[in-house]
Amino acid sequence: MISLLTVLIPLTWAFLIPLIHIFRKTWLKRAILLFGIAVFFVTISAAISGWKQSALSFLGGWPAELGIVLIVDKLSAAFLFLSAIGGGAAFLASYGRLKEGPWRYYVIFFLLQASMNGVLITGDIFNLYVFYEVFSLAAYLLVAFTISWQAIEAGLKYLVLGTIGAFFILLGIAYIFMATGSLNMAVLSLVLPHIPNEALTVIAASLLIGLFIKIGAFPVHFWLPDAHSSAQTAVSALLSGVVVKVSIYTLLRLSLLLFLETKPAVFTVITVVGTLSVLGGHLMALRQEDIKRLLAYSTVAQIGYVLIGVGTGMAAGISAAFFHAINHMFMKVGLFIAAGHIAEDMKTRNIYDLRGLYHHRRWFVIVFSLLTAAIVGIHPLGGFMSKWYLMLAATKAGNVIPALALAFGTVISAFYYMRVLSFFYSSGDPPPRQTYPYWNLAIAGACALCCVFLGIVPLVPSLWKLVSDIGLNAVDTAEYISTMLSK
Amino acid sequence: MSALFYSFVCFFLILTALVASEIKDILSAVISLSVFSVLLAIAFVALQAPDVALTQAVISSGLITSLFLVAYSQTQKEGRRENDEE
Amino acid sequence: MSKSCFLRIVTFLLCLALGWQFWKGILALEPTQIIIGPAAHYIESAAEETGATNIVAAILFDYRALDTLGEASVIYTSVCGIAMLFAKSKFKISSTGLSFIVKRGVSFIIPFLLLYAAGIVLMGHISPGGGFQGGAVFATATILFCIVYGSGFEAVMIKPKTKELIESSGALMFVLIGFVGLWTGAGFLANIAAGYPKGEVGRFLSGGSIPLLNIAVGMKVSAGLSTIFYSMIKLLEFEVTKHPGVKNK
Amino acid sequence: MTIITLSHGTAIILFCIGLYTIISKRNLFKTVIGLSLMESSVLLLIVAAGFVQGGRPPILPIEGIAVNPLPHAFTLTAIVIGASDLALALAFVIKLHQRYKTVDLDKIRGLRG
Amino acid sequence: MEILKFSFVFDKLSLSMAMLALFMAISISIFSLDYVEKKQAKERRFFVLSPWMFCVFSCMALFSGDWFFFGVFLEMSSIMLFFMILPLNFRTALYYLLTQLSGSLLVFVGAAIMIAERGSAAMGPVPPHLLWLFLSGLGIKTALLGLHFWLPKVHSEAPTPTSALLSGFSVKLGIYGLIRLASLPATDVLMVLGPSMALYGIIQAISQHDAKRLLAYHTISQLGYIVTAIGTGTALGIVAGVYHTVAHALFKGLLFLCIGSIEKAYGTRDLSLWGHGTARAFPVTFAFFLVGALAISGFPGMSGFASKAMIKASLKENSFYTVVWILQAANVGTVLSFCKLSYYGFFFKGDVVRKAPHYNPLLSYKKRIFQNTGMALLAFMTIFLGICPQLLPNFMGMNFGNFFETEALLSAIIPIFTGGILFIVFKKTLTPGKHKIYDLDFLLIKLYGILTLCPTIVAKIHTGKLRQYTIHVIIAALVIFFFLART
Repeated sequence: MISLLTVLIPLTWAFLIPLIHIFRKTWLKRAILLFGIAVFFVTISAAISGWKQSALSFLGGWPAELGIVLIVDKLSAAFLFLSAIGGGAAFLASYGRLKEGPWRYYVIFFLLQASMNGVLITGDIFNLYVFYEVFSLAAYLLVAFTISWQAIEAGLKYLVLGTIGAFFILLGIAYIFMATGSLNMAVLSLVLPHIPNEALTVIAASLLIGLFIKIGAFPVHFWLPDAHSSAQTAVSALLSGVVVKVSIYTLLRLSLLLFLETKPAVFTVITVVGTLSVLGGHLMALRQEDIKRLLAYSTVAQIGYVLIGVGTGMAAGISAAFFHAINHMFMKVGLFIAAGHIAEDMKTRNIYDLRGLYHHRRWFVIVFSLLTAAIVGIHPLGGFMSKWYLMLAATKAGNVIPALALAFGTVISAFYYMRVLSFFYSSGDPPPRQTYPYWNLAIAGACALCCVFLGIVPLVPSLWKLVSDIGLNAVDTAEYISTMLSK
Repeated sequence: MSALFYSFVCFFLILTALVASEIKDILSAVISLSVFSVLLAIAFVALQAPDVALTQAVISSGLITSLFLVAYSQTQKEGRRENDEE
Repeated sequence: MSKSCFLRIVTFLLCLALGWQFWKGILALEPTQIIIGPAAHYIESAAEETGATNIVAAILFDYRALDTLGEASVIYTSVCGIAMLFAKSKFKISSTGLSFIVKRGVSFIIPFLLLYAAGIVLMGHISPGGGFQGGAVFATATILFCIVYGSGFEAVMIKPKTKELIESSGALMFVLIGFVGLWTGAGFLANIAAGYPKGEVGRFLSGGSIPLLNIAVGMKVSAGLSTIFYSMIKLLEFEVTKHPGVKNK
Repeated sequence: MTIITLSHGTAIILFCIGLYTIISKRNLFKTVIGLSLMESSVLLLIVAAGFVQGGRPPILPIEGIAVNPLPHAFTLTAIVIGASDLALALAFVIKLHQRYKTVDLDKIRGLRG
Repeated sequence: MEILKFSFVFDKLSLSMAMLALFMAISISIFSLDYVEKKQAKERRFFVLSPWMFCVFSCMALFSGDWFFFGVFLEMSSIMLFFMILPLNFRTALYYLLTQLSGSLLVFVGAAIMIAERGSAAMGPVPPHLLWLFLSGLGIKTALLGLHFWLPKVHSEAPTPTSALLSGFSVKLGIYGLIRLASLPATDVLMVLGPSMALYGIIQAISQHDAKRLLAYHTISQLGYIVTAIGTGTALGIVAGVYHTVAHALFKGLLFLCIGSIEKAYGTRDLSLWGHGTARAFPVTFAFFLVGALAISGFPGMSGFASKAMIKASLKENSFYTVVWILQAANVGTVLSFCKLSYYGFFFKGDVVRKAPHYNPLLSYKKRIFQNTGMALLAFMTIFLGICPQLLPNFMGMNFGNFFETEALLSAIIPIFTGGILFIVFKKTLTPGKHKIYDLDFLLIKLYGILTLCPTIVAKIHTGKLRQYTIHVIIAALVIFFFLART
């Protein structure tokens, strides 16, 4: 029951805000803050209840074959936890920046959060598509929220490519429906092995290409750098940290449930695309001068790392992929908020103009360099640990080239991140006026601390058991099917 | 008999789609798009799907075409900076 | 000219190749005559389980009601988004509408159009139709007003604030109807199991919560689509600002 | 059998035309037209998937066998989602025209590299 | 996905190396007490403390029980050195970090594959097919022939205590790894690499006119000695290698400290600007320099002589006579270049009296107690090991009797005499002129040009045109279709 609330509470908030705006305008400021915090706690409690025992809720009382079933097992509980924290951090950053600003921004923000939770917990493939569309539409609008020419252009490109991706996914779902007639994921994973091979190829290919466009993997990532760099600070943090992870969750859930036995070639495709993303993302980031664009290309590369973990198709690979996803979420949310704030404060995004920032924004640069050390993969911080377990999983699955690409990527990322830091620490020109915002620094600092904490997780047996449970639970689809179809 | 009628509908569907994509003037492209939507509604009726036909007729050929025309008029209002070659 | 037409041919061949791949998939799936999957169950037992004769409405508003909730939030997002995009442009009365004869003629048609829209919404669970189609027809009625009578007239009649009110209250109604099912413990958006009166199949007052959901969706869609239309035809005096934080190189 | 395969064939041809329009045309409106063509083709594909030869519409007093009602529900949702996508695309087109004063796609290249 | 368990390995080898690390840290921190003036208190505190941090990390690396933790602490020590080079110039520090990072990452990939195959990456011989990974990884650390491009640039541009520590101990960590690795296929490779390194180092060293760069190339040649010793593969060879490592660390550290303190006084490293009465100006430093020079050329009574004698003995034992002759030739070259360094560096009056840019005589006479004590410690240890050479072999459990018998003495003194005579003959040609010497890193700058080519190629496809992006989507879709249809 609690898992259903994670979708419904933010949805009702989104519908309530216009009414509050019309009748009780003064309550708006406090109401929005209250709503944001309520959504955070509901999602966290759903994640915890789903973690203990996979919670099931049948919509309208109909069993799995007839109606829609929402299921929260360990994998979706983990990603719910990730989206709750990322969403909460982005909400605080945007609330600090906009106060109650344009109230429509918060309507779309809560709709995005509702549909994100919907994607994470739904067990029905068409319902997944519908929530995915709500989620993408809200993302296009949040990108275009600042109504500057870059934001609108990035929004248009994101919309056209995202819609083409959505059509490919819809075609895949149409073919699945034609072949099997039913839409519940558990029923599908039982029925799918018996359909002819060409149909399975078409289904796998169209779903894969659609999801790769949505995730922003290398060959089809072109919208991601524009969208993440020209969006507002909190929105780009939300996009890079959380929105990308939910698309990766969809790819993970679909490929595990539908294609684990029937078409293992899907996982080699994911690994190849992951390696391409790592190399492409890092090479492109080398040439960037705009700091937010550099971080966006670094997101493309980190997506590549997670895809390499997913591409192994084994329990070790998936838990390593999740561990890297949550690491990357903390790093990217912190980095984008810090970089976005510095860019807005200094009225420029070019690295060369941000020279000598250390002398008058000392704490920001310290937090930024701590996060950079984490994302490059210096030992005691989380980034290194997740990269090590990704390397372990990739070599165990036998693909050595991705492991080498991982190592090569780390060196290149060390190069361009250190270049950015060299500009920060060099002797610079006199500082413009100093607006000392405590909330952005607080959020970025909190993310940096989480990175340090995540570095210790593999050393603590009980915490590490949590992470490796995710992989084990995700891979044995039989348990998922039995819980879904049991009642 | 209905198969013959349906093949006519499909042929005209493809024809109007090609016209909508190839024609130079935007206004006539939008008009052919709305004709395309109406034909699609007819095809849905032939496929025994009255609900879908009604929705398609009202939303795609009704509202979306009007939004197209609104957008087209907005871009025409200030005149164009330089002629948009095809 | 040859280079661009060469490029065109190449791209057309690429699209055809993609189409060929999808066509191979279809050839592999020979369509069976009997209906497989849950649809067979829907056709036999839709009447006694939901009380609605229109099975598509039964599926939309009872068996897979969360899809419709998702769909309603899609419209809600795009309406709210477009209103946000055009929020800063001011609304100026521009056109004076069409000639006198058209105005008189349309004023004669409008009541029938509204009646027709109400019919589609209310009879959604019996005959083909439903919240979405009815709401859209109602929105076309408002657009007809604007074209025929000039944008000034219509704006005076229904202020944007009331449209927002109708839209969000329709959406809230949808969710509240769903909560009743949750409250009675029969799962969110439950119909007959949550105690809604099934009534006599085929009659006007039948189908449990489906007519209520139809009305809610009808309100939401009509208000939403007319808001989209009205925010788009605003006069765009407002020049797009530069990105607040970016030095335009 | 012919109606289903015929409509599937038309749907795929329409999908190719839609994609071709998006790629080859420079005008932004043609891109949006291409998007709506692709959307309509997917609708046709789904509805035709549920068609049963000699079936009747799924309104309960059915004489004879009924057509599969499930794709009709999906198509309804898909139409509404496609419509809101197109509405948003058109809104972006208007806003972009305000800034770039042109709807030629190759001139809208502010963000690259 | 087992949890990270830290396992220790204590044996003679790692204990002796740890003692060496401790001793080096003591002497260098004492030296740097005086190296940095009193007024830069913060920098002085940093330079005194950082050798200890480096010593802690390298001891952890020496005692770690499996390749993963060895790589981790290797990386931590190179990051520590990165921070030590940072105050002088950032580019060299970044250059050093990137090379060492790629080295340790290759070790990580090797360890990951080893864990995938054998279940555990225990420290010790490595499966043969992984050898190329481990050798190249450790090769970057120990500047093996092909991978030595970074050593001269970094050692010459680092501040004096850092370069002493760098060539003193950080290279030895790689040697320790090679010793652990010494199984059959590896030793043949090392046997080929060793002598060629020795010769190449000497050829480059003779033609240098920059003092520190000359010493850096000598490090490469001495490493050649050690690698040859390990290459024999016998127990005697390994003990000889360890002995020469300890000796080399001591006298090379001493040489770097002397040259560094003179360079600090003169402000330049160019030999042509040195030499008018430096010996009289820095009597104590010159004395320590003499001790180091004699040790490196293997003068009997110094530690260099004892270790080289052991190496020659171990080579003769396995009848590698040609290798002995190559090492003798390299020894001649060493003597030659050190005569050049001492003559032109300390005594040469030269017809044109060229003043160093900012030579302040005041500094030479100031009493520098700590600097001298640091150098004295190293000099005392070199002489002590030279006088009673049995100390280290007995500790390592190998009693090697004939250190001072005539045959070994003769084979040590002949190269010294030949070197001296050769220097007197070729004195004119060896004057440190302005000619340019080509080395591998000149090749690197060309390579860097090619490396920056591929980001520009990748950037070409980001044209910003939406139509191009859609074409890429379709091509990617077709490729995925063909790939999935094939399997």
